[in-house]
Amino acid sequence: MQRQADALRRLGLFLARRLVQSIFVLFGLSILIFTIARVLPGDPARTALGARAPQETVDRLREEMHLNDTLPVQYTYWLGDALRGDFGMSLVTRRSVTTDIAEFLPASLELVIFAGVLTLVGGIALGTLSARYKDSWVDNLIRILSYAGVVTPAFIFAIIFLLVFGLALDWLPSIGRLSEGVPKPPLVTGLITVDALLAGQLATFWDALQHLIMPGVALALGSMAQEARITRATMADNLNKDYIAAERALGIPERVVMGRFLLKPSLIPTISIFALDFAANLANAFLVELIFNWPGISRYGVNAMLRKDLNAITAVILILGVVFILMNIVVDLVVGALDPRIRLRAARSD
Amino acid sequence: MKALSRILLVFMAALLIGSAVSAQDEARSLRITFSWPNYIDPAVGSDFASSTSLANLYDTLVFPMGDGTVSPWLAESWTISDDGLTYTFTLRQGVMFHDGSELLASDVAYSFTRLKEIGEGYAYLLPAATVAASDDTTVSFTLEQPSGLFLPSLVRLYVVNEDLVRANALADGLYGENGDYGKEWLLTHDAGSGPYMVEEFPLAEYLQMAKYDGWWNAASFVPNAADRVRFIGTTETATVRSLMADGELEITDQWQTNEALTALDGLDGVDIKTFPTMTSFYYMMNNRLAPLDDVHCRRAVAYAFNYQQALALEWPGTQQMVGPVPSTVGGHNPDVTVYTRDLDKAREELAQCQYGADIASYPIDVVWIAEVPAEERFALLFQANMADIGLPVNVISNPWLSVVENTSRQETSSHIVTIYVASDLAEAGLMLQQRYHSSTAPTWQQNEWLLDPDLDARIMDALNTADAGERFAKYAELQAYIADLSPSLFLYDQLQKHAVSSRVEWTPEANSPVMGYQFYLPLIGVNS
Amino acid sequence: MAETPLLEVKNLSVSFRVYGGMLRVLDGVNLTVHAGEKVGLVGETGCGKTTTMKTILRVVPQPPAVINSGEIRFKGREVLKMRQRELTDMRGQGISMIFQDPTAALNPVFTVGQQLEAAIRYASAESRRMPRQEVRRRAVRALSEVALADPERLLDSYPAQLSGGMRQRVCIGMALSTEPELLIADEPGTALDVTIQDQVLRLLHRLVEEKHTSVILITHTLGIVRQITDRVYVMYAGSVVEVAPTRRLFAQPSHPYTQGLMAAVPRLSGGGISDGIPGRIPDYMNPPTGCRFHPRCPHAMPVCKRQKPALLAIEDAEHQAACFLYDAPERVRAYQQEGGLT
Amino acid sequence: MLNNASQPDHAVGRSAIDPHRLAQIERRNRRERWGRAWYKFSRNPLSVLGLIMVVTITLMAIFAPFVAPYPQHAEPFTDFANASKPPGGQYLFGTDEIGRDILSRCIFGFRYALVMGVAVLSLVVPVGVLLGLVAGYFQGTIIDTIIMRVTDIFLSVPPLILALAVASVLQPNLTNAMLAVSLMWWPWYTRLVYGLASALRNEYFVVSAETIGAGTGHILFREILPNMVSPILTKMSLDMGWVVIIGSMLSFVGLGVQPPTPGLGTMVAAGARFLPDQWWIAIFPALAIVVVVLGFNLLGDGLRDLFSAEES
Repeated sequence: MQRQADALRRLGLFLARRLVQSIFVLFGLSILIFTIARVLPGDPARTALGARAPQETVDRLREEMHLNDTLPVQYTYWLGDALRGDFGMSLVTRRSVTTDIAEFLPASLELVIFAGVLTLVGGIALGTLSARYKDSWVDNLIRILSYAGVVTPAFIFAIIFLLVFGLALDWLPSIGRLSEGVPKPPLVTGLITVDALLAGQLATFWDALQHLIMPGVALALGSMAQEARITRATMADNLNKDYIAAERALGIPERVVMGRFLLKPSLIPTISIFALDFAANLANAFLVELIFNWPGISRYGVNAMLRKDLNAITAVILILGVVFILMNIVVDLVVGALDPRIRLRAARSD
Repeated sequence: MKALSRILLVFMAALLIGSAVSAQDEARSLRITFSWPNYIDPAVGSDFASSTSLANLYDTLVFPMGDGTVSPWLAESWTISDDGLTYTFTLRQGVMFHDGSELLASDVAYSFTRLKEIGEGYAYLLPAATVAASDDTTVSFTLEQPSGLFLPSLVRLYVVNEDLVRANALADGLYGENGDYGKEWLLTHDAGSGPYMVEEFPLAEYLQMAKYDGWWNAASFVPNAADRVRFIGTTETATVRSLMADGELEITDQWQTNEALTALDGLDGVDIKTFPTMTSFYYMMNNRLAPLDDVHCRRAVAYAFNYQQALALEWPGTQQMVGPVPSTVGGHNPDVTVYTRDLDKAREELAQCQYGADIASYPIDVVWIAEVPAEERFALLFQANMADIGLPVNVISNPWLSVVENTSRQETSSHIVTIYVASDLAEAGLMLQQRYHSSTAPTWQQNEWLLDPDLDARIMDALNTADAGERFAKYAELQAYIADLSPSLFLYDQLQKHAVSSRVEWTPEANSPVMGYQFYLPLIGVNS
Repeated sequence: MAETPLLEVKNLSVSFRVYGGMLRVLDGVNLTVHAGEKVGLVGETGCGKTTTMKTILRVVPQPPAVINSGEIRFKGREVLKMRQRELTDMRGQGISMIFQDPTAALNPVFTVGQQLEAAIRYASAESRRMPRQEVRRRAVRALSEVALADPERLLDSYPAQLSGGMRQRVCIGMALSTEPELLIADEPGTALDVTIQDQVLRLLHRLVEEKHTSVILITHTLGIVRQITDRVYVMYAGSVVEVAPTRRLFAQPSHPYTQGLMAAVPRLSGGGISDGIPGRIPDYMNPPTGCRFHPRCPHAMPVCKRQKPALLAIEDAEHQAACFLYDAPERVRAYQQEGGLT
Repeated sequence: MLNNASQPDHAVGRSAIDPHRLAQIERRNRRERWGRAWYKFSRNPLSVLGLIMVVTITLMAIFAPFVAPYPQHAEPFTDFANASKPPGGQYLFGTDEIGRDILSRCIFGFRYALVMGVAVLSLVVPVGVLLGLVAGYFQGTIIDTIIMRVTDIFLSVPPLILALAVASVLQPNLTNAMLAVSLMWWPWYTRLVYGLASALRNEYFVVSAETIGAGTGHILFREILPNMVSPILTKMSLDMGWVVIIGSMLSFVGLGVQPPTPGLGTMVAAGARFLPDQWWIAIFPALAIVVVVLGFNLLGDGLRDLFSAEES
């Protein structure tokens, strides 16, 4: 009991320290983005309302956006609003950016989580297979495929899938999150698959899942290949370690040695890279989201950039920053859970 | 391995069951792709997707006809005062909004005020006026000055349900006591009385509308009118192709390349439908930048360009522009100078131009819009043609927002910008105003920078002429004058092209060319 | 000699594939262990002792290792032809091994308990069906046996939390927890300081005596060999060069290499042995032809370069050495007459 | 990760009596080391393939006007009579919708891809490395804190999205795309070098240089920096591929190379409108991207294997 309480206390301390760091980083990030957004030439209020809106409306909006103040003052106003969850109006959708993010982020999360599950399961499975049968044809095949996966941008996969599975074979739906006429589940998490399961709507669940497959796989292949390569390298390395020989020598069955005693120490680099890939996918998915008409946050963000939609740009980047930082904390926790040495070192440094 | 294959098996089975469950329901469904975004607030939307949605969600006082005139619609009749300033409309009775409440004269007045106060979208088309609803069926507008455009522009006054908008307006907004004027709510909802109503609108994906059986003019629905219509927000070639091939799309957007359309035409049960629009493709020359500030140089350019080859790059049937306005608009003058490729004439004009002797040291930039990649080939053709008269050309692509930015000031406006311009109404005068009146010089609608007060006065005079015949005569004169001035290259009138499933019965050419009315849904039939 | 030996290795050759070629590490190793016997295996670092043992258990990583030829029989069954299932059965209960470096031999990301319990759990068909508590109880007992205090707490510790001596004991406890018939102990305690090493060896000795376990003890330390083992194999560069009952080996070391080894005796630990003999262990990529020891051998004859000597009886079959000096006397004369080598 | 192999030589150099002879030995050692390295590298066919690809692409890019069958097609050019010709005899990769030879444009496209990669790395590496060195060497001081916290801020968002944001603010062209990517890329080098430098600063050779009073510049650039050349080189080679991908994504959304200049991403974006029937217009430039990235990845992996093998 004493040890458990101790561990919890250490965990709490660790989290607290990371949170403080994160807040600092986010603060810096917000200044960075705010600066990028405001060096833009032109009047954001005029841009927001269009060339033909009456000048008085534009003036009112300028007032409301504090555009007549100095940049630092503008920043404090902006920060105050942002802290209250108000990022202003989006120029593209013409409504509050917060509403947009609430609508588009879950769609992206669903896609990225699905891709993440594929990445993790597929990457580790392929990597393990490759390491287990090192230098055999299985290994060589997986390695060649991994290379192809790593160097091919996701949007190229997306186009190929669409042409093959959407057009030529017509196996899978091409666009959106649900087919026409399929009832939407009640909104709980915003992830349609999860919400459908929660509501017990199996048909909706399957339909949503089918919509996820093409964009999800297109997005997953790159990181899956990366994970497979890393897993293979670590495993091949660890496979020659004495402890594996020792565990085998003790008569522990191969399946247990591979699946447990080799897997766990080999997962640490894989997990670290995975979490970063996961967060990066959230941002890099825009071409995939575009091709499959997926209403996600990264398509929204890139659209905002192309249309110089400042409020949306700043908000999207901040949100991505938050996700990125959260994932980094998760990595530290998971790696700590996997590797007691790191945990012990952290404990000593307290 | 075994466990894995078992999971896979279950998964595959589930997919099969899933696809069986999600099979189409019985309703007649019409799906069309559009270029996004789609603003369905009547005071905000003005582009193609928005105009099409608004035309179907809302009703207007008058309705645009295929011949360019307007006919009674919500207004059964109207009178115009002798001074041409006051228009009094008598409304049809018993028109119900989608929520079942009755459409009254006060709703019309509210809609007008709201549109003008917000000032976005089509607000600029409607002249300033005071509006008053004297009883439930009578509404009158008093203009500040006579306008020939007022009646035609009423097709852009979409009547909203005042009570519904007020009930859903946010208190906090830019518009004083009106709060946000319901802008946020109207983004994804409608407050109209039109033949279709918003069923579902996930902003980034599609707009789904359902047929409104309580429409006052329900008798006009063709018998096989769609029960459910979905405007899908994508124009990606591969995506559209896949949807069309799978029978998940009835009509494509107008942005597909000729190559894509040819391929779509090859699909079973898909045809290409074309119809003229009020959009024309201009090469806007900066009339204040050497060497294009000399009319002879401009004419030389106009004679050197190979229009026939340009047309050959477009869909068959596309016609060269005749004069400065699309030939679909009312008041178009077919008897103006039309430039065709004639290198002798071009050289003759060049010789008269003050820069003629030294033309090689006056290179010009041609800027095309990066978002419209089809423009590139015309720019490259232009470059090749100008080489024939010794005029060096740089081909440059710029994103739309930069073009908007650069054309807003004379000193940053390039030699030539290549832009498609659509007339908002079927009036030649409106297009002339949009393109050549000084008020539009600081916008992307005019790169010419004519800034000619005399021309401005003549355009305004024509527009304010209430009598249509007289007005059109003035338009004709103006067109001839501008054609001789050769301020721009008049390339071609755009032909709108859609790949259409043979399940669809659609005759857009019979509808008004006013943007949005080609897709007037009550007139489009869908067979299963 | 009629009974089947517990373990019999015949003419085992193993190579390692590396960038640039093959390392021919084992070159025809012969080795026999009888039930209840304690056998020593001595030789310089890198002479192939550990590889031989790992090959016997088939835990040598393949690739890079390649088993070229040879037979390994455990209780009469051919190990090299065993299926995965049989191998797993043989390991642990049949043969178990204490690895050289206890730090490397313990999985750093699992607790001692998780590793030890897995060893106990998968030892036999019966143990697989044991309830958790029983496995735990045996794990505690295994740690108590190797004289570790507070075994309950140790089971929940990670290897990084233990001292070197504790890790070594844990390894011994783990190797014995499966109650093997044959225990291979690869230089136990070399990584520890001398006093602790001594304690550990005493403990090991006591335990195998109690349990009547057969042992192959790999070591550099001839003193330990003398104390514990019944018979000794001497290896050089991938082959056994001499084998004899312990007392006879010490009384009459016969192979020139063994003689050199004995001369170096005062040195206690590994690297020092070669100081007694000039030269270094050969390059396995291009090993010397014939007898691999000939470049370093004070008695080298031309034949040694040509031909690899077989094990020859010194007085009787119990003591053999792989050296042409022990051939029939007339042949030895003939060899010597060929003239000097250097 | 660290290559300490050079250290003994270095130590000998200090106590040398005959510098001439020592220089000779050092030269021979270096030659031998390079020879060994090349031998090891050449044992892995994939690494050699990567090297061959990178060299070929670079040569093709440099000599594009001589290699490309129709060099004028990379400039403003029209030949509508030969528009959208499928791959075949006259045009190996076919022609685009304007009648330009896609093979020629791809070869010129390599130029812009490489220019982008080289320019970005030559901006980013010196800055990133310098900051990382300084922060790592002055670990625990205020300098360290400032540099690394700023680095953290840049690293808290995926680089692509920040590069997009910056590029969208600037005029869209190749130079600005390079600037945008560079602005987001240096922190990755800072972090890498920081980790290496903070490990190296306690090594005996650094400490001994400090005790004999060597200047900070000498320690940073002559003692610490030479020991991290291999990880930096490896990362640079792998990064070339990433920069090419990011550059092509920027071009794809219209923020990079502008037409008619043949940027590979621009060509893919333009060609995507003609899928699937005129597939060659998009697919060959896409393959060209893949080939460049693959080449640098193979090479980078080869280097990494080489350096990590040398260390053990």
